[in-house]
Amino acid sequence: MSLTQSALGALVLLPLLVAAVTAVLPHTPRRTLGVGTALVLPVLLAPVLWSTAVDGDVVDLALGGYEPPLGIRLRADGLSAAFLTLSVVVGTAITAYAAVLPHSTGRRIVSPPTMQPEGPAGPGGGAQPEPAEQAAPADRPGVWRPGHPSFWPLWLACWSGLNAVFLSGDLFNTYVGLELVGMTAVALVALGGRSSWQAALRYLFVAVLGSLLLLIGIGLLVSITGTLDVLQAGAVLADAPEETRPAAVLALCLITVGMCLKVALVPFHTWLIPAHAGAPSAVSPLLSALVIKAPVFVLLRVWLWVVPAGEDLAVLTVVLSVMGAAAVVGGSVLALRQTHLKPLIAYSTVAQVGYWFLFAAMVGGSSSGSPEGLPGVDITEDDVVSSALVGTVAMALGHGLAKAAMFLAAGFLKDLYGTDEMDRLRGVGQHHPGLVMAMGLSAVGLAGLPISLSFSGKWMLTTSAVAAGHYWAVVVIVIGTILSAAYLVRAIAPLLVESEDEGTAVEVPEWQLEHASVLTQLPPLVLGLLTIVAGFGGALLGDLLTVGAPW
Amino acid sequence: MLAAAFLAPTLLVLAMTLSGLLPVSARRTARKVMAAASPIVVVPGVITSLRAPTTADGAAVADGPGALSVPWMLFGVELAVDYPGRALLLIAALLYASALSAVTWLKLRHAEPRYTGLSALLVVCYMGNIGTYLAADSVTFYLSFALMSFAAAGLVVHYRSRSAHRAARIYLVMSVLSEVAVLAALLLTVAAGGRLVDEAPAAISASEHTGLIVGLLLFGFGVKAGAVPLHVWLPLAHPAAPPAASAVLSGAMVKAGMIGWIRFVPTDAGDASEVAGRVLLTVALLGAFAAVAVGLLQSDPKVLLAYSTVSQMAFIAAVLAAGLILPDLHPATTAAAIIYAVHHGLAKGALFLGVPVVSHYGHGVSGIVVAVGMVGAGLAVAGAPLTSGAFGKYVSKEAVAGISVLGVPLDAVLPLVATGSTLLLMRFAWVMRRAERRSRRAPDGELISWVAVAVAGIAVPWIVGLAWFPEGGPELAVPGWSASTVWDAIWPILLGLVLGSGIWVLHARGRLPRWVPRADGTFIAPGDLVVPEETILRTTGRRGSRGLDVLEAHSMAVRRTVAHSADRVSELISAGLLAGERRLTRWEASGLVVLLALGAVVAASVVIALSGGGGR
Amino acid sequence: MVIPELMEEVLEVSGRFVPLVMVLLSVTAAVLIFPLREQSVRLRSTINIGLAVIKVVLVALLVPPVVVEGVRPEFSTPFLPGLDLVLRVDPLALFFAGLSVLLWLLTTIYAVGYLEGKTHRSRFFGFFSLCVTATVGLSFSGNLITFLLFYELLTLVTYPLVAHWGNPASVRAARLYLRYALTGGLSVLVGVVWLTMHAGPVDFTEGGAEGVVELARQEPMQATVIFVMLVGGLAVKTAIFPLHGWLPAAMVAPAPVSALLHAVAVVKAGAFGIVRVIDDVYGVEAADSLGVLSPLLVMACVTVLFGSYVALRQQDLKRRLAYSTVSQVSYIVIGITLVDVIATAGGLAHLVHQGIMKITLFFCAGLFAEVLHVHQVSEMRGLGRRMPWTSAAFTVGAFGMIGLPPTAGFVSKWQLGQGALASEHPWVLLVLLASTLLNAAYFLPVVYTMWFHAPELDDEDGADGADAADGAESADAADGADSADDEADDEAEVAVREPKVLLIPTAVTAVLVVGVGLIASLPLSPWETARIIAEGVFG
Amino acid sequence: MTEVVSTVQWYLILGTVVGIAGTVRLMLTRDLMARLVAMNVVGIGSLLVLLALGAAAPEIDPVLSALVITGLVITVAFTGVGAVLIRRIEGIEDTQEEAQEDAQEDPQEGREDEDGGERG
Repeated sequence: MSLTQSALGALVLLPLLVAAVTAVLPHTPRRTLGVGTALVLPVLLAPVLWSTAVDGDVVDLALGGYEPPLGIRLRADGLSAAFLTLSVVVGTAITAYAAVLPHSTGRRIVSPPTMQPEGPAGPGGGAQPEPAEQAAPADRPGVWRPGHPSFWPLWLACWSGLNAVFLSGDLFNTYVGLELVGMTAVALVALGGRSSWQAALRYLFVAVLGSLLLLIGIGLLVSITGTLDVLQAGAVLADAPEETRPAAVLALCLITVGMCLKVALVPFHTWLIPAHAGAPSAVSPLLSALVIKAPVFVLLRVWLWVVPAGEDLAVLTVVLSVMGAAAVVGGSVLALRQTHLKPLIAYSTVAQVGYWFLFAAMVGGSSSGSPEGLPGVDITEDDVVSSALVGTVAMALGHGLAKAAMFLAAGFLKDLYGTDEMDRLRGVGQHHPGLVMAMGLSAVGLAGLPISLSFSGKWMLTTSAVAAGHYWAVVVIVIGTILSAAYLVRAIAPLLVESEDEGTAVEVPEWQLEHASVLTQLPPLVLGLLTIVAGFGGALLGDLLTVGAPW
Repeated sequence: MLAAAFLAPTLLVLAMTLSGLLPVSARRTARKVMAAASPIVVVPGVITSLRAPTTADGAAVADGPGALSVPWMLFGVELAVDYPGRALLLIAALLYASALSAVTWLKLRHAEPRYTGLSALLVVCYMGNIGTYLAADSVTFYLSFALMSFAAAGLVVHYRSRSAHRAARIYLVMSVLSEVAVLAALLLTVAAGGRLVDEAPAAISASEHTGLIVGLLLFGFGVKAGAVPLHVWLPLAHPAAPPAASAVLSGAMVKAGMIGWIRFVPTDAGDASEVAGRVLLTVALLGAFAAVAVGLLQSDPKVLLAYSTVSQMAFIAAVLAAGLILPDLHPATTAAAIIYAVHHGLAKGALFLGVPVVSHYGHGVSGIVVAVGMVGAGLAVAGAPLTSGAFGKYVSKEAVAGISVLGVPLDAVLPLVATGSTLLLMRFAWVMRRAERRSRRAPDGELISWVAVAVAGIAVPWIVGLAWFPEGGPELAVPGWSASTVWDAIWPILLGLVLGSGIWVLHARGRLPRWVPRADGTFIAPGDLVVPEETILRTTGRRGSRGLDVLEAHSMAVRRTVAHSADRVSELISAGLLAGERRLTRWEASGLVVLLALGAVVAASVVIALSGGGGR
Repeated sequence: MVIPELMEEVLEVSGRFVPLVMVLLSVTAAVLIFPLREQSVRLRSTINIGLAVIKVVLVALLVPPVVVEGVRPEFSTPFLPGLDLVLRVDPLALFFAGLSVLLWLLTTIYAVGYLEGKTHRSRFFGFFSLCVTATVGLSFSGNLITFLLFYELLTLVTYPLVAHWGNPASVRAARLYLRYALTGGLSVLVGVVWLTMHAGPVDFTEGGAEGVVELARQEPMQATVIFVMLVGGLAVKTAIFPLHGWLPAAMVAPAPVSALLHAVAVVKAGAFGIVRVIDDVYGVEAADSLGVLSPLLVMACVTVLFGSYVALRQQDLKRRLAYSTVSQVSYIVIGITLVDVIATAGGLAHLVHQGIMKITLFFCAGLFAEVLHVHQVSEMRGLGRRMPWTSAAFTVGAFGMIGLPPTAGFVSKWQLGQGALASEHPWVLLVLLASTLLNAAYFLPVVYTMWFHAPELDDEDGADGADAADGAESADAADGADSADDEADDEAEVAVREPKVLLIPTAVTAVLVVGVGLIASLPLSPWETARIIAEGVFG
Repeated sequence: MTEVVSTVQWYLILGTVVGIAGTVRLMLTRDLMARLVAMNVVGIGSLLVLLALGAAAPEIDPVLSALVITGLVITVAFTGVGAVLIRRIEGIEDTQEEAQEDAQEDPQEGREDEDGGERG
């Protein structure tokens, strides 16, 4: 087992292990361990990224030495490496944020009669005085406090699950990883206190249904191919006899519907808004940036690696891409109508999800209007799909970075001012230039304006749409871009404008402003900058995705 | 030296400007000193004029001190001192020097308000003015023309009075129109290959748009030269300016229009030239007499002089027009126009400068000198024998022989202009005689400059006409001493005197018919045509702008409606979406959607399974 | 001659990094400035001005090798699969970059003074630097995609500048600006994608990129549609009628921002883009054969007249200037679309000339507003006496706008006229003349009021107290202050202190307005350079 | 494809029907507890399908059995989380006292266990 391989294993196992350990530790060490993990993971990522991106090798590891079909198999090809990088980068940033600002991790009830069972220095307690305590009469036994220690084990387990999904070489692993992610995500949402429980439960039901659909789909595939390994299954299906095709298509359909549920594609998106908007400040970014990327990853894997393309998928691709288009437009319009910051950002996620499903149209093949054969054009089917893949992945990654920054910033404001109603937050941006800057940068990324990773993604997607003759996709992208710019401006501009009516302005105690130190603004700012800087990595990403590509 | 002629004034103006950086007291001293020194800037110009050689046919000598080429400036600045340029340069230098000294060499309490600024403006005008005379390429000509025109607005508005503002406004409007016409004409000319002034007429006549260009030139320069009916600014602007400035306005600046005609309007363009000549001749003759009629009804001496200028410039225009109608006459008419311009410039300058001189020195011993000078200048303008005016008129009359208007030979009509001038000047003398005399003061720049111009008016035209006249040029007729020549010069004046005396006698006895308008400037206000024009313009302007307001209001309303309905539509769409979303948010609704999707998947796979024939 | 030789060697060794360095310099400024504290004025100004000076020097050093010897330093790096980011220095690039860096230096100095004691200066100057980054990047862009990137970047970084004051009006204006600019940008984006599909990465090539010319020949319909998308999008920034709505609204921005929006950054970026598209992407011949230039020409002419007409009806000084910009920038488009060497050169020269003139006017407007709170034209009575230097600069700028010799405006207007006459559309001359008249109609009264009317002062009694300065004088750069006279005491009372930091850049640009016109025929003057570029375009 | 097939098909159909019935109930009821139960029904239905699929092959597929077991575990874990959440939500709707009691017993520990179980 080479160094790279062990790193691969450690990327999945280390967070899991730490999660288990933190579960039994008191609160302060949980934070320390979490930060430690976050520091180690990038180091582990480096060799993996090196061998995929630089050497162009697919890193393979059979855990415990068992070979397929039964063994647990980790494999890092280009796609994995790309998503893994996102997971590690965003994960690290959010960990840092949660560590610096413990009260962003949720809300918990403590009982005043037994005065602070965990001590005032607990991760939730922080160092700030708690005026709520005075306000709460003694006869009310339960008091809500910001900060929730369970964040750490849950998040680390979630992280492990994410890495497992991104690295898994077989479908079983994928399923387990996805479940781990779903389970912890539901629990993380529930950390947000009373108001978030309903949302968490709703999320739970949808997640379970999606998982079961995935499970049946995987079962079907296994029964056809006899293997769980992604590559093997793909190879078998490619040569499979004609009569197994309907089963494979059914499996694909089931998995797709299941994943669409989990990824909240319109019209299955209604669970996402309360869940993402109601989750604690440190959790929303995780959900939006990482958790919904896992099902996307699974979809890409299954569509491109496992089930070979065919004419019989045409209807499905059309339906998916139409839903994608509807998501882009509808989500954006709904985002425009929001009055609160976090729901607006959640709707923006709904809209962004739509872009990733435009990809389906490109997989579905070219329309008659494709410009093949025109002067200077030499495009093959593979080119269309590969550039669409690059585009989609770039958009997904770009969204991950930008949305994490956006949600961090929004959550920060909500924690600090006690509301995320945009009218009441007028002018507060003046106190937090770094934060507004981060929001601005990530807005560029979300709207897909140059220079940002999403822009590169949109470019590639548009290119392949034009190449495939799907001009309508271009229209959708353009409309989506305009609308997203519109709602993002609506979200950010008020922060910079002094309130016209003094009465509505929110007041913030001095100590809280001091508490909002530069350090807390750093993670969103870094993520925002990365959104922009990553825009120059389009070509790199393109190269990376050819590693282990199915063509 | 030619370069110095332009550099000296530039440097002076720059220095005056930059003195603004000094502290207040130092600035005042510096500006006073510089203003006092300002007449000196014309010295290089005078030297150039005196020393620049011309070729046998009056052109500038290339590579000589009379030619200058600055290739890096604008599109290549070319200057050349040819015969017309040389002559006009000299009178311009003299007039400006006099005007400057009249403004600055005074005791402080006698000086104009803001006289340093006035002197700076005069210097700028001087640069532009001599630029129009000496420019050898079209762009430089336009540059100088514009520079002079716009700087002169400052002279006109100098007193800041209500009438000065009105005069300046009208002057600016007319100037801008003239600038644009000249710009258009010159653009077309240069496009046709006439970048150099020498080549311009040929280029114009070879161009496709000859008629258009000539029309634009006539209009553009006509404004400046005070050609009827474009003269309206002149009777307002010249009186409004300080007397010294009026002297250069009337003496030198209006000649810029004339030199424009001379330089650019082609004579060999066939019909175009002839038509242009006829038009010019018609308006010139009309102007020459109409200006007298209107002028006689004025009571302000400077307005009188201004109308006299209009009349005199019309005379020159008529001479030039003759050259256009009969190209053979052209060299002679041009020469005649130059000589006449030189004479008129100095004589009129002396008269304008004389207006304050009369009021300041017009009594006692100095009063005699003043009276002699003024009468001399007046006689010169009228063209009495022995004066430069007689020379100019004679030369012109000779040059236009062969042209007839409505069957009357032109050389028979032109002398009548002198009659008109005589009448105008008699009226001027009458007005001046009754003008208020202020307390006498010691001789200063005002008096000196007036004397200088008056003396120059006697000598210079002869130098220009005789000593400098190019040998290879047209034959120049010098008035001899034959009785007929003298009589030719005298009868128009006598006629004028008789008429004028008659009117005066009638007036003095109160026998003037009632229908005859009284000469108090009320029957026809100074600027004549401009009064109704202003009214019309103001009315149409008001109506037009009201109409435009309405139009704008309507277009705004349309825009608002469109925007409003667009808002409504988008509002409807998004509200619809929002309502749908709200419905979908209910668990059952979203569940139904999921069920439908799943049902579709199952149904589809059943269909596929059946049609594919395969079973599980 | 040591320096050019040295420069040549440097170019040989590190040639490809020169454009990159130019772009990075401004980014560095932004990165350094953003985190600075509000109070560290001196450090911030030093960074700003220091880097701006370095850039001016660099551009100046680049001129001889690039324009005269034909060196083309180039830097490229992969951006997307099959697409490179290319930065290349060619004469046109240098032309525009020269304008940007020079005016930026001046605007920065002006802004330092203007914003003294106001809030959020680090943010302001940070975005300011990013803005120049975008402009410099824009000018050095070697292909369409690079251009597009910087073009959009420019949109984004100007937004915070327009919204700088943070009051509702400015935020509304900024949003309007963003709406216009982004929509336009998207149109360009789609056009670029489409074109890239057909013709591969489109390198800017004199005479048109190969693939595009080929496309225009074989698929004129598509090529036309793409052209319309590209130019339509660029026309938004260029404020061509009817896409000009954002420009007057954006006047609420701080004066230095207005100045640079109108003179260099936004409006000019659009115009520069149109030049690139017509001359270096399609090539004049191909574009002409598509028949797209004449409609564009007509649009530009309509804009010229419309802008002037609306300007005439404005009473607010800045709004009047804004509409004047609408009108003047279309001169550039007219020049380009006339399909004639002289006209193209005239249009290109106007790119620089208009920039210098308009920035002067906006500097002055800013000074008036800042010092005396004068915003309306009617309030400008007697300003010549109260703020002689500013008024003089304003006068020079206004005369430039009207196109009086020997200002820069005359040079370009004259050549445009010549070009129009040489082209197939001589009627454009009429438009130019009409515009001259209109320009005179809305600038001369302002100038006149400034100089020849008495200032409205509460304690002023005399009606003839006005200052005798030659408002009508166009010959001398910073003239007009020759006013001292017997009433100098009076003047000392009336005159107000004009802040030096604001005045110096204004004076410099005013001097440039005349200087650039006077030296039009000197080698490497804007006009001569424009001529060289135009000759390159027409082969 | 002999008589075994029919049995397997029966199971398949049974699983599908159970699953669909569960889904319909899950998706259309507002009662949280009912929903939780329906969720389990769906789980059982899908596991039935998987088992049937496993049985369809000539020899029993161990992989599918493993899938079934995992699925079972996961469903149980989710049910636990769901139950806790439902209890809390209903607790809010009930009296104040109950809600406080719920909160005081530090429910996190329970949830951690479920997570741990899932991992196992």
